Amino acid sequence: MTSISVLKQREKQIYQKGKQPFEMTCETKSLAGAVSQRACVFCGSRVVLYPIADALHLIHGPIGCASYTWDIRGAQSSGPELHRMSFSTDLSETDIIYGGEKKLKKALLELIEKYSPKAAFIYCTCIVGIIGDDVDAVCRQVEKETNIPVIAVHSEGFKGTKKDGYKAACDALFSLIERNKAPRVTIPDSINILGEFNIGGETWIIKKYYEAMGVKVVSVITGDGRVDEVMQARNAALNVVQCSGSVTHLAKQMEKEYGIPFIRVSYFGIEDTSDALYQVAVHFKKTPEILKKTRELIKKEVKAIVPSLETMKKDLEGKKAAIYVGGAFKAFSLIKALKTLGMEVVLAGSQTGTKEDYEVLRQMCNEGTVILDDSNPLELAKYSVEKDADLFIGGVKERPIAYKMGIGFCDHNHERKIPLVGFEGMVNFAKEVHGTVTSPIWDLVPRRQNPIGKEGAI
Amino acid sequence: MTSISVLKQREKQIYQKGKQPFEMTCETKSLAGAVSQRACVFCGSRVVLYPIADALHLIHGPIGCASYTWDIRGAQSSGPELHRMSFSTDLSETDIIYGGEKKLKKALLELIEKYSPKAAFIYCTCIVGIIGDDVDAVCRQVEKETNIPVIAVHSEGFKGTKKDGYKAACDALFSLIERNKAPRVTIPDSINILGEFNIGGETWIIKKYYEAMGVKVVSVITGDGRVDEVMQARNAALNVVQCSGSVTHLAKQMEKEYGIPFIRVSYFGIEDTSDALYQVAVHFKKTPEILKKTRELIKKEVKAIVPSLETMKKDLEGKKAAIYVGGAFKAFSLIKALKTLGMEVVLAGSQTGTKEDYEVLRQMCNEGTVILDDSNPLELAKYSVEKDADLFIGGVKERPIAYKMGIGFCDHNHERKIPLVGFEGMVNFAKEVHGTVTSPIWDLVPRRQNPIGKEGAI
Amino acid sequence: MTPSRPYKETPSYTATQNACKLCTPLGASLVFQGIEGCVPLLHGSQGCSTYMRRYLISHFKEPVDIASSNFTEETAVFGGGANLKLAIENVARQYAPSMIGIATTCLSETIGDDVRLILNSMDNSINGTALVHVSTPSYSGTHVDGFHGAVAAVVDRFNPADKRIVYRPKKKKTINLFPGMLSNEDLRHLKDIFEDFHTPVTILPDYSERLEGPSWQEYQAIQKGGTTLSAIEKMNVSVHSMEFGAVLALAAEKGQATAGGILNKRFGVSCTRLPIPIGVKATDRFLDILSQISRRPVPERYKKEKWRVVDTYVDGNKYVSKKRALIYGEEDFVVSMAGFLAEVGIIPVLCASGGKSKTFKAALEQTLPENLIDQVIIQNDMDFTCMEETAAAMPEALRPELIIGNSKGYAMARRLKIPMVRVGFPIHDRVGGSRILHVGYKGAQQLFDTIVNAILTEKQTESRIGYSYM
Amino acid sequence: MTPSRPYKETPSYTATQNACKLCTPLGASLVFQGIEGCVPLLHGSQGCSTYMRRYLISHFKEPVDIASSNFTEETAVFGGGANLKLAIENVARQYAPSMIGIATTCLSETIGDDVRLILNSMDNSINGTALVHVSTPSYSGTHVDGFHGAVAAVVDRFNPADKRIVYRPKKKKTINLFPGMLSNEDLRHLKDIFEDFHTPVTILPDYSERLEGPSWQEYQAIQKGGTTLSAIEKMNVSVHSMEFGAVLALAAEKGQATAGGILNKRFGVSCTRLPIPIGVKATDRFLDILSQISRRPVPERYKKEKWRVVDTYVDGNKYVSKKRALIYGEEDFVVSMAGFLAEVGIIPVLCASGGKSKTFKAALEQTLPENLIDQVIIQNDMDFTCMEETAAAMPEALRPELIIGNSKGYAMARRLKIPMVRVGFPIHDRVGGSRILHVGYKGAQQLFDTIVNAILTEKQTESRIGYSYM
Repeated sequence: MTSISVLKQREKQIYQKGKQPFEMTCETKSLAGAVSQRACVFCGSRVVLYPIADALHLIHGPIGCASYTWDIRGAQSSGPELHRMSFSTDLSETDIIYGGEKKLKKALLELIEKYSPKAAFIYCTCIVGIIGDDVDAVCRQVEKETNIPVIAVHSEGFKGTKKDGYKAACDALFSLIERNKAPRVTIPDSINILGEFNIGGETWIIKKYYEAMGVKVVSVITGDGRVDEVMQARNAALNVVQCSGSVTHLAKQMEKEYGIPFIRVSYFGIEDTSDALYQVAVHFKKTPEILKKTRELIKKEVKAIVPSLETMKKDLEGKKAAIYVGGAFKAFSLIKALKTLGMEVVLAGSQTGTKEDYEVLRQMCNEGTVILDDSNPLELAKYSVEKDADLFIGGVKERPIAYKMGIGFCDHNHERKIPLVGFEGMVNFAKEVHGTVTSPIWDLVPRRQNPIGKEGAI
Repeated sequence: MTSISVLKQREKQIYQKGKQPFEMTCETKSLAGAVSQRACVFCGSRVVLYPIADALHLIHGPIGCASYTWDIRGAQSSGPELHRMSFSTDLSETDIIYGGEKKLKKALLELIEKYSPKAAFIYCTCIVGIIGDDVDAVCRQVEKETNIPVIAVHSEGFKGTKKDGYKAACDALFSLIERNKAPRVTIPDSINILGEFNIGGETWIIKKYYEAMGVKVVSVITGDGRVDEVMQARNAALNVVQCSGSVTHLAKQMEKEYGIPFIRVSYFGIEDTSDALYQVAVHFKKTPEILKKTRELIKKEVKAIVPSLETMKKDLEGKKAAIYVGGAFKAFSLIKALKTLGMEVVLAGSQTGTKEDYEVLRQMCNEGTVILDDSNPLELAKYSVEKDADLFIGGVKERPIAYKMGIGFCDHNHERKIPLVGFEGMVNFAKEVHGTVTSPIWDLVPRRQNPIGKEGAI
Repeated sequence: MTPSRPYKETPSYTATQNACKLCTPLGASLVFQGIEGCVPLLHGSQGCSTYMRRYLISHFKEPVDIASSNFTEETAVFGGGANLKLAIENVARQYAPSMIGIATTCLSETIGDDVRLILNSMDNSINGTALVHVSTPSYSGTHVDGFHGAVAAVVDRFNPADKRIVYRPKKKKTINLFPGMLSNEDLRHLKDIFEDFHTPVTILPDYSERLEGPSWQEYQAIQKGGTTLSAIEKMNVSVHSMEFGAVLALAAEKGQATAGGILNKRFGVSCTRLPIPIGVKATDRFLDILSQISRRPVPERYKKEKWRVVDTYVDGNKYVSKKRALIYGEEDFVVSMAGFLAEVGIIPVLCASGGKSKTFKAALEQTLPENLIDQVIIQNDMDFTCMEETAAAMPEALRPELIIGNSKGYAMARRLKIPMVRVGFPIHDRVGGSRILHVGYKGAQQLFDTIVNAILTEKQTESRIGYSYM
Repeated sequence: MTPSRPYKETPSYTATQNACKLCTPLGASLVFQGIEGCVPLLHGSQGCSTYMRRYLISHFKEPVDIASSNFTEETAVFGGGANLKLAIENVARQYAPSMIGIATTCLSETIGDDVRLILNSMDNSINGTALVHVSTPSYSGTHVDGFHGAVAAVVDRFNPADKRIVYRPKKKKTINLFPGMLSNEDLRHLKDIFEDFHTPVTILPDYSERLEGPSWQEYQAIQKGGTTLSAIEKMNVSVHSMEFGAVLALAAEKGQATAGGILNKRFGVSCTRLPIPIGVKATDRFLDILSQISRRPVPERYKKEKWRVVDTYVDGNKYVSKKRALIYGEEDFVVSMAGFLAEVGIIPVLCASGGKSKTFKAALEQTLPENLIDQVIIQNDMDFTCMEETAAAMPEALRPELIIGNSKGYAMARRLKIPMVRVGFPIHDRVGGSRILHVGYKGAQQLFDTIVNAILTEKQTESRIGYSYM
């Protein structure tokens, strides 16, 4: 694979454990021309707010941003499905010249009239920042006229990275919560579930666990989300934050404003799920019943899934995996879960990890594992083939890279439709991995054909 | 079309109105080697008995006869669907050598045990006649053991024509009716509907009319048929026989044995349907209410369909049709119905017409119309092209002939799924005809391309 | 994830309930349709030929003429010789065929007509029309036996042992191909493959044009197309024969006379028997052999097709991996289709056929990987009712999730609520049945796409949400 | 049976709700994928390229690399020139491409980057890599405009007016084909057709190999395949150009610069504009012209295909006659598809597109028979929500019974409970979307089979009985 050269400016974002001293560059802008797997600010905001099912999500800009994000996520709703629509002001040449405020207002009023949403989020795209529409002013006017929260999300694509988009979404959420003018009442033994988006119904799995533990869930932000529920979030006793940071900013704000403490957890894999539930139980140790129930729950759930995991492990033992995900936190969980299945991680990387994240990754991985920050198709292909991976875990943009090289693939992104969290999610994950890794199809791919002479690419 | 020569022996079965003196040969065996469109005795029996939905229909012979007749007819049932199964003793080499009686008996007992039918019909196929199984004896034994009517249908394929199959079925039906040992009670103003097989729900349409007229329907033979209902047929005051003869034999037997009079009708087309209903009403003239209701019914129904027929007629006026059907009686109705639509019949033929039938046909048709008895693909193609037909009405075996020559087609056989009887059936018929005749596809077929030089067959 | 041994008991009844097979003469009639200028003639009742015409028409949507000697009661008593002769004369007069293919039915077989003798008495021809007989009593074997029997009978008739080999041109290395019962599209594709290998081929039978021709300007007594008699006569000078069908191969090993076997025995034409080339591996094998015999490299086009389909397998691997399928149909078809399914990761948990060969199981065991065999129920002489009952009785975790076979399984699939992919013969409830491609890389591509999409459709339709991405 | 004038009022909203179109740079990116060794580069935010990659990958199931100049806030303030240069350098270094296709996004267009000037300052190339720019502000036009714009830009760049025509060989009568946005299978089929006419062709763009390649032994920075730059440079010596697209043709008539138009104006290469050859009549027209220009008769193979499909139309005529369909997608696609439907007897009661040309209606009026136009609602600049509301508001007797279009209409079809046939771009919820064949007789055959079978499936599934014969 010597044919693939790594760009000089990117060398510091690639590390192979054991080789050099560890000094990873990260949290930088993507390099121009590097075909990053990253998205933009707008994408970050859209991911976080998307699951709020009774809100209107209006994208203010030309049509592209709306078209490409229409119904692309597996976030489920138990009721309204307004979030699955794709609304856009679809700005045209004249709007660019004369400004889009009027069109935005008219569109908003019409849509609110038609769909009666509980709130409206207006996503500002690149161009809105340039033509200078006062979106906040329009929002204020419409909020006044319609009596529902109308909130601008400042997600102009070029104004930072996806992470800045998370922050913009958190600001919007906090602004929504702030609109709750009722007195705050802290509900005992209660939590908000943060950073959980109900992909394939994952929120429901986690909620079920908490209910079994005797913990009240005040709101989920934003899985199966509802405007009213989000506005109640102020009354929870604890914020339990999943995912490596998309909603951490909100938790921090709520801690600062309302004094609600937060803990960071992951629900992925047996180890992390158990740990998450214990942490919450321990937090509410004044209600000892909770810890007792938590123990029973975990015992029961683990017992239920171990046999099928063990069966699959037999086929998976020693197989090698490559991981490239959005947040590094997810990578940690994946490494542990893959260990549960007897698999080894040979490549780990993320789009948005911090220096500390990569240090943790380094410690978790074996000698020789390649660690990558904000990588691109060429690098991902190069290293997963060099490391002879049997499996690649990533999102839709990584899929064709893995497949082209004849490597099994597991989608661990927002587009998947299968719940992977909690104990039952672990079984689903194992099945997905097992299904692809043990497929006989790999016998046929050029990379696996002996003698290597049999050319594939012709 | 001079390339197609007509077999000398067949010349007397072809007549072109106006050309020769009318002297039609018919009711003969099909000529060996002539690729008749006819079937066999078994086929005739199977058609008549098929719709009895709660009876077991077991075909005694090698597998073919059962395979080819599995679920091929559109006869609907409002309840049980046992008639749609294909049961066969599937005789093998050893059965041929040692006889099939034991296998038949075992099969029967098992099937009756499994499906609890109300009666069983055992169809004898060609080979049964040859190997000499005493099917009647087996039936008697099984009837005794199971206490349901078990009736042999003597339908050995080679022992005559399809008509003989009708007769064998009528014998079986009469034998079933005879098993009703209760005293006969003639129900006033009541009828049996004979020769109506509920294709696409046609029985229900006709029943609805009679009910509206105040006439009681004791049984339908055999549309949406039930064993118990058939056994009640003795109690009707009148037999109303549809179709050119398939169940006439039964009506005659019932007249002879029970003194039930019968009339022959057709429910196809406005004219014939009205006529049929009037005839029945007139028969029950002692209840004048019936005639009154009948008049109202017909008036209402005709009024409802005329506008849409008129609309379609505009497109169909002057188009030419070829008809080749099983029984000539059906051809009569079709000619009238096509006239209603403004169409002209240029070819008419049947598989089983009698001399009288053909005489009627001749009188109904215009000068130049070709009349055919027991025809074959070559003749049908030859004459429908020579007569420049726009439409061919026939069954599944005629379809490819019409289509190959680029002629529209309407299925008027048992395989169709759409009801064509009565007033609403007339609209369906018109739609079918209109749909195919006005299709733009005919612009593309070789026959319709100008200049003719553009060869199609290449 | 190896499930425990599946439920293996299959119900057994005396009667056949919704057969998964047809009678012998149908197969023979189909072969005769694949010979240029040939008219099939069934020696028996009128009904047989009418029913078979109807059955074939419903699949091919084309005229299918099959003549009948049209037995009467007297014929049955006094023998069918006179009727047969009359039928032959009439067919010859009306169609002016190159050949009349005569298949006997159960009726004529049982009354003991000696058709061979009758034909011999006519010198096996009439006014230049060759007469060929195949014995097809419907009480022994199925339509597949009639098919192979007719192919063998035709080859036998036109390549008699005493035939002098007039020429053996070195340059024209013609190959004989006996493809078995494939679709028109399969036959067309095979012809394209041989053309791209620049290798002449005689395919017997080849009904691909005759049973899928153009609309006509003038009516054609016999449709164009089919293997010519002159090509059949030259089969003995071909360099090689290929016979498709894993079950047929085992039968041939056990001594059954096949077309390829006859040519080998009489003229020393070497013969390769291989499974129907469904799937990448089976196609690899077919093209390898073809490449060896023709001494031509596999054309670029097929290499591209191969690696494209492999890439597609990869793209779809997760949709099919470990999915459980029920396959049915002709035995050879089921064996090759099972091989294809196994190749892409689908477990053919129930392989069923109405066929009666004794080698169905052996052929599947040769084809499927060892670790699968344990999870597969193999059953021939099976009807649709037993198939359905067997599938329904399987524990849920082992029950088929996909039904693959001809359209006769629809009622079963509907009741079992399992999505169905239509392949093979017959397809009576859809159009284009004869245009389904099974063989070659392209066939594998289309089968794979169709199967994956059937799974995706089911998933999307059954989902409460109905995502627009998969 | 002529229904009265259908319900013509269509709802109108300010916002677009579930758009039936994509933004301009996507079309340009697709064109660049169809040029050998070319890497597309979007001058704008990182998100644009990532979203479009994702969108294209979901259809093609292949890697689709699109670089980004990755604007920052500073870029937006101080201009994107520096970023663009850096991006070009990095792409050149990492991919060593033959060409970088630069499409501007709304962002760079709005801040007013003069990309032409920047590229001119670089001599429109870097280390032998050609740089080509197309202006694609997403607020004007749709992906189709981006597509045609990119094709024209590429032809313009490599065929400058002052270019000396070095040679004009008489024997090699190359034809230029600008097919528009077709599927991979369409492009493959078109190449086969030209090969069978023994006529060299340069198709621009041709992404059929690049976006449907084999699995790899080694990773390929840029997949193989695509129109070569050397072929594009020689377009000015071709004997003729063909441009597909009825709407494009009308635009060209009104003065829009198209690739064929440029070559005609500058070099006198004659140009035929014709609708996408979907259906028998449109294919007849295409092959007639091809036959005239190449002076070769239509090969036997296509005659056979033609008459086979006509025969199939006949076989299926009653299933489709007077059926009502809703079609949507790119305008040119809808026009040609509507023509095909009308040809087989289906009434395209609602023809919709998100496109914004002013000639959509005119193109349809040219294409559809006069007696149909009255029954057809034609609407461009339409989104899926208005489409659905329009369809739902139609009186039952006039409402669509069939939905034909890309997979984005699924939710609508599901809610309206109308069976849907997936064609065009994108197909995100099935595999093989890029293998759908639309053009040629074979495409007509497959479309017809698919449509008839969709109707039959619906009929069979919805029937209480579920017959196994149709």
